[in-house]
Amino acid sequence: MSMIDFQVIAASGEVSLFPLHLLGMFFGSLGLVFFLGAAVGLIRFPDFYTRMHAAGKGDTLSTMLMLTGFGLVTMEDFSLGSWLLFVKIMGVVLFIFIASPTVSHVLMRAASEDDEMPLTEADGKKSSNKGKKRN
Amino acid sequence: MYPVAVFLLLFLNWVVLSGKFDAFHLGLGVVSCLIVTYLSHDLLYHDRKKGLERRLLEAWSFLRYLPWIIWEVVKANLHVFKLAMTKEGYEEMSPRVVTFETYLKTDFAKFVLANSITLTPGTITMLIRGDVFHVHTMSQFLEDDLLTGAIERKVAEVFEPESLKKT
Amino acid sequence: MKNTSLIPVVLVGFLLFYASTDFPEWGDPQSPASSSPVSSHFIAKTGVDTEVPNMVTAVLADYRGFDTMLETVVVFIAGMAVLAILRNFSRKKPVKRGHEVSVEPDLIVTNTVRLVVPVIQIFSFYVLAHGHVSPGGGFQGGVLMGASFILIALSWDLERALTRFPINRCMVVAALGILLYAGIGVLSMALGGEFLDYAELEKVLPVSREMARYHAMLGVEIGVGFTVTAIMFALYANLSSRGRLEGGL
Amino acid sequence: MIEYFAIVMGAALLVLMIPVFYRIWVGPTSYDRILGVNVIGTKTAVLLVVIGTLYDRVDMFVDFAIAYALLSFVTAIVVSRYLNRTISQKEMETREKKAGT
Amino acid sequence: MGLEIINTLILLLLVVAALVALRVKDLITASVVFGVYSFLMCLLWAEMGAVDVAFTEATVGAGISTVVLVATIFNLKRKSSD
Amino acid sequence: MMENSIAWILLFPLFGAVLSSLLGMANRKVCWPIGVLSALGAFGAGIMTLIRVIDSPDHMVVYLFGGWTLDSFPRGVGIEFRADLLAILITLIVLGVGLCVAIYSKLPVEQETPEKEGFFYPLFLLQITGLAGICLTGDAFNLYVLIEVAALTGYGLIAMGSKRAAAATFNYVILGTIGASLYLLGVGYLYIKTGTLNMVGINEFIGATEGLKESPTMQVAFVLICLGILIKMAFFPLHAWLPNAYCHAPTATSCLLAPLVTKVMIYVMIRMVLTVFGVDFSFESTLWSSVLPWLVVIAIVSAAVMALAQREIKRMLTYLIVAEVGYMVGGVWIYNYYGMVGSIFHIISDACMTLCLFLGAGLILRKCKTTRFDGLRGLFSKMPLTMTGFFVGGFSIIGLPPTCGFFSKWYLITGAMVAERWEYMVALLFSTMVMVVLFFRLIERIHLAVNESGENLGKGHGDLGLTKEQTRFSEGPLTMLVPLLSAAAVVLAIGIYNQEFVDLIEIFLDPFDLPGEPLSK
Repeated sequence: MSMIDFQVIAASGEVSLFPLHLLGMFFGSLGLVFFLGAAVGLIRFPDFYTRMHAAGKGDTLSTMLMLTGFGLVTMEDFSLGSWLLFVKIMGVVLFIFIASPTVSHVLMRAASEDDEMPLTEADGKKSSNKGKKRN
Repeated sequence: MYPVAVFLLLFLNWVVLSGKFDAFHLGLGVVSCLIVTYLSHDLLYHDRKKGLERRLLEAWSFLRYLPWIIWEVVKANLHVFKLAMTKEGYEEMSPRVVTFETYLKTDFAKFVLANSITLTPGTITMLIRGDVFHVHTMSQFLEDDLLTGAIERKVAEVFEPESLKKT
Repeated sequence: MKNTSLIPVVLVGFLLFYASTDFPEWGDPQSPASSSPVSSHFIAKTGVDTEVPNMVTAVLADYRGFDTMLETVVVFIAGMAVLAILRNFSRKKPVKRGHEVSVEPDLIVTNTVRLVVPVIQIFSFYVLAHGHVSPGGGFQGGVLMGASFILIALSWDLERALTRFPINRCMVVAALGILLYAGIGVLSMALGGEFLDYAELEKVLPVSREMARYHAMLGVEIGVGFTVTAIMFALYANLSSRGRLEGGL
Repeated sequence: MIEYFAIVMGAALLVLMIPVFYRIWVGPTSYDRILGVNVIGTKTAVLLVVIGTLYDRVDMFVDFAIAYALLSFVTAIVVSRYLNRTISQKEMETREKKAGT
Repeated sequence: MGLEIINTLILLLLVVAALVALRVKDLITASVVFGVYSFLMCLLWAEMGAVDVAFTEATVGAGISTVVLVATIFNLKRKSSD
Repeated sequence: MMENSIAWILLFPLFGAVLSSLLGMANRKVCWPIGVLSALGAFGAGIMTLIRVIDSPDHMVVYLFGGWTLDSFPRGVGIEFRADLLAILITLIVLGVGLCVAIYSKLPVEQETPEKEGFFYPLFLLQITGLAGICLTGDAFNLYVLIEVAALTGYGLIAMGSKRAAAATFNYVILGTIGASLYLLGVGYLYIKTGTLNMVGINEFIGATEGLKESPTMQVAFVLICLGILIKMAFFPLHAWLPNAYCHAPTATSCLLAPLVTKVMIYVMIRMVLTVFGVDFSFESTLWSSVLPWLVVIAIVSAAVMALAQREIKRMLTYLIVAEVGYMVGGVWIYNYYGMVGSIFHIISDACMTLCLFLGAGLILRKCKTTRFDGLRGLFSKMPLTMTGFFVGGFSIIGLPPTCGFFSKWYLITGAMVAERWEYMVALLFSTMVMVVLFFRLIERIHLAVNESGENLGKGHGDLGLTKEQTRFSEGPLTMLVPLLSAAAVVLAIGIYNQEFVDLIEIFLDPFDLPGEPLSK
């Protein structure tokens, strides 16, 4: 994907939507970066609760960004069909936007009611040490 | 009145999903929307006391609320990214549980508040018991941020403006 | 002893590998499966025979409609069998077991479910109705619909879901689904064709032979959807509460 | 070019799933595993759109993504409900023990 | 070409998912990890162009199978409480 | 009606099942009449089809679902049912047994699974649908679907019994699923290599294509399909699910499943060997055909020995079924004309005599509350008709003329002699001896005054050492007795008219090129 490719594409008549595609790709890559953050957090963080922060948030935004990016990338023209497709993809984004916090909350709640999962700061520190050793 | 609103919303949904505008498919859509409205109209708009104008107003102010929450989501991710990638961020971490009481009354407003808290940086709603929220936070300064009640005010502006006037 | 089960597994795996040495290339147009008259017919003539753009739906619901009817019957049997095994008709009030403490419905979950369930339901209808043009059809739509009721049961409790869709109505709907499917078949038989020969329905529908097949396929898919919806929910309701239809997960 | 982008995205997503799989593999608690599963669930929706882009039939594949987005939280809800129930069973037992002694 | 890369990656992850599902002791976790297997299976179907199968796998794997498994496991717990 | 009679064979029980599940919710009493009526309707349609098959010039009736006729579409576009003589004979056996058991089931169902008629009869009728469909279908994948229908209903019907039945069903579910999956894999491989699912289409393709016989994929497909079917038919080392499942099942269930399921699976094997893969492929180009006859010998001998060890009628009968499966598989795989005739004839006769035995055992269970040997003393004077029916089945299994078991065994032994498979013949004779021992031991218990340890308790002249109450005449109810006696009558009738059946089977076998021509030619 060098500059030459870009020029070829720009010359081949897809010019009208080229900026939109570029924006979509930017969004997609950004989503990938945030997913990287979430994945690293998922490995590095000491206990379940902190991992939940990483996964819950990183997952939501990266998914939203990537889907938005692909929504833009797949816009072929501004016909009704394209718009409907874009709206459908945004619908996916919306549902993930609703569902993801719910999942975070639900898992947090289940874990917090489990006696074996330490909650408070002092316990958390202890468990973080344990977690490090285990990993 | 509410069933009609639900029907219209569902039909909008159908049109977006279907993308076909011939009579046959639209007719199928009407039938399906009628069935779904019959099956589960009581799920949407749980609180039926509010009038139509009020609902429209809510929808409008909710739209204005969305950009803010999306910006918060971005900030939350940057925060997670910092914690995950840098050493300082990792050491800054001090998870704890914070409890506070909300003045929001309706279930839906509480739901929006809880999910907003979950989406904002470093906090996840853990438990709601009545009016009391138990929130898990990642570090000290986020906790302060939460207790000032900025999110709560934002949500109250959308769903319960009268509760703001009282305080 | 635990590892003895590996022996047949490895043996069958070896057989499968041995078989795959002779496979045609992936996507090879010259392979028997691609070049046989049957698949050529499906590819070339589906649109002509049935006016349905999605070949898979045409194959499922029309060319091999008898298979699909029996698959629907299989789903029906699954529900029937689970009910037959678990359903407990004893009048005696069941003893509440230790761990079946009722859990307060979670505010966040219930509100999410309120928002999502109507969308799932309309989406399931969309999937069912557009099986002809895009992937999907009765089974997928039915599963989604069943899942929406299961979601209600999960976020509040089973009783609340059962007031929306009582178990008796479940079984009626399931039976009606099969009756609809087989009924369309018998109707086409009564009009002079073979069983499931939808083209004969042109005599009662104001459309051409091809469109008769198209519409009959929709009817058949609706039948499948009915059965699958009802059975999925009945399965969950019975499995989660050991056939007592109260308490449970 | 869109194709290249989609391939790179898909491959990168799948590669980035490996850390998540690591988390599922080592645990240590079942909550961690469920967390990882949920992440993979949402990413599957994205990957379906990616594959749709590769086949140039996003209109078809987006339906699957919608299905996943709508149903993604079912697993988490059912598991947490199960855990809640069994936790309250534990609580009941300890309470009974206390009452007994 | 591109599809082959994705295909290979999915297959590798599929094997890992199957192994994890076998390795996990806890039944609940095993059934949840089995959900991952189903997600990846759906991707594989979609990638090979079997879209209807992929859709079925998506709806069943995400919506029903885990729920039914967990509901069954919930009732298997009987012995420990009685 | 006439030209659609094949479809009606399946549609009568299907609609009966749906109706009885619908109406059964309102009133449980209507389930039994619906069940009997739809079984009767299916039987009528079966008879009609048999008449059509015999009348048609090539002894074959083909029914194409969905109207995808052969002249305007290629073969295999739709699903077809092919009723040749073998298929329709086995179908009629299935339907006849179904009708018998449907009538018989009224009282046992009320007693053993109370308030569940609304679930029992739908599953029962769908079981008949599945088994009859397996016999008639001409499509390899449709066969799989029908196997699933039959298997799932079977699981449900068996598990409705006691708690131990549910545990036994679990084994059955696991093994049955493995068997069905192996079959499906085999069909998938067949499709890869031949591009069609139609049985005749596959056979034509194999005949027309060079080098397909040596293809590893085809060989593996054949082995997988055979393995799957062998698991489903409870061939000896894979039989573990059968004894527990059948003897803990409710009476009506075991009466329906025990005579039919294994036999229908052997029919499927014959169908695969003769119609799908063809004689050349099955017997000459695989290693399989040289291994299996020896497995058969082991199967027959060990199943017979295990039957000898049982102290309970139902359990003993289940092991006898396993031994009989060995007979029939052996008859197929000795690769001989007589063996094949014997095998097919034995399917028919074994279904009838197993039905007899299980119906009798059900009646005994109802009257004596036990089927253990020591509880049966003096039963003959109490219920002579039942015992007569039971022993007609027993003599047929031993192979005494004029029961049908004698003639089928005769053909099997002739086949073994002609093919010079002495080991198979010895196994057959050994197992016959074992069955003589088994049944005469039973006769001893039931007719004579011998207790469990073999000690004579009577004082001679028909006195059994029992009180008047214990020997008072007390037959079973009519709805149970009539099916049993008619089954016994059928066993005798098939024995007496055996030549007619063999003629039909010979007409069916005529086009296949098996070694050892019939004597009549």
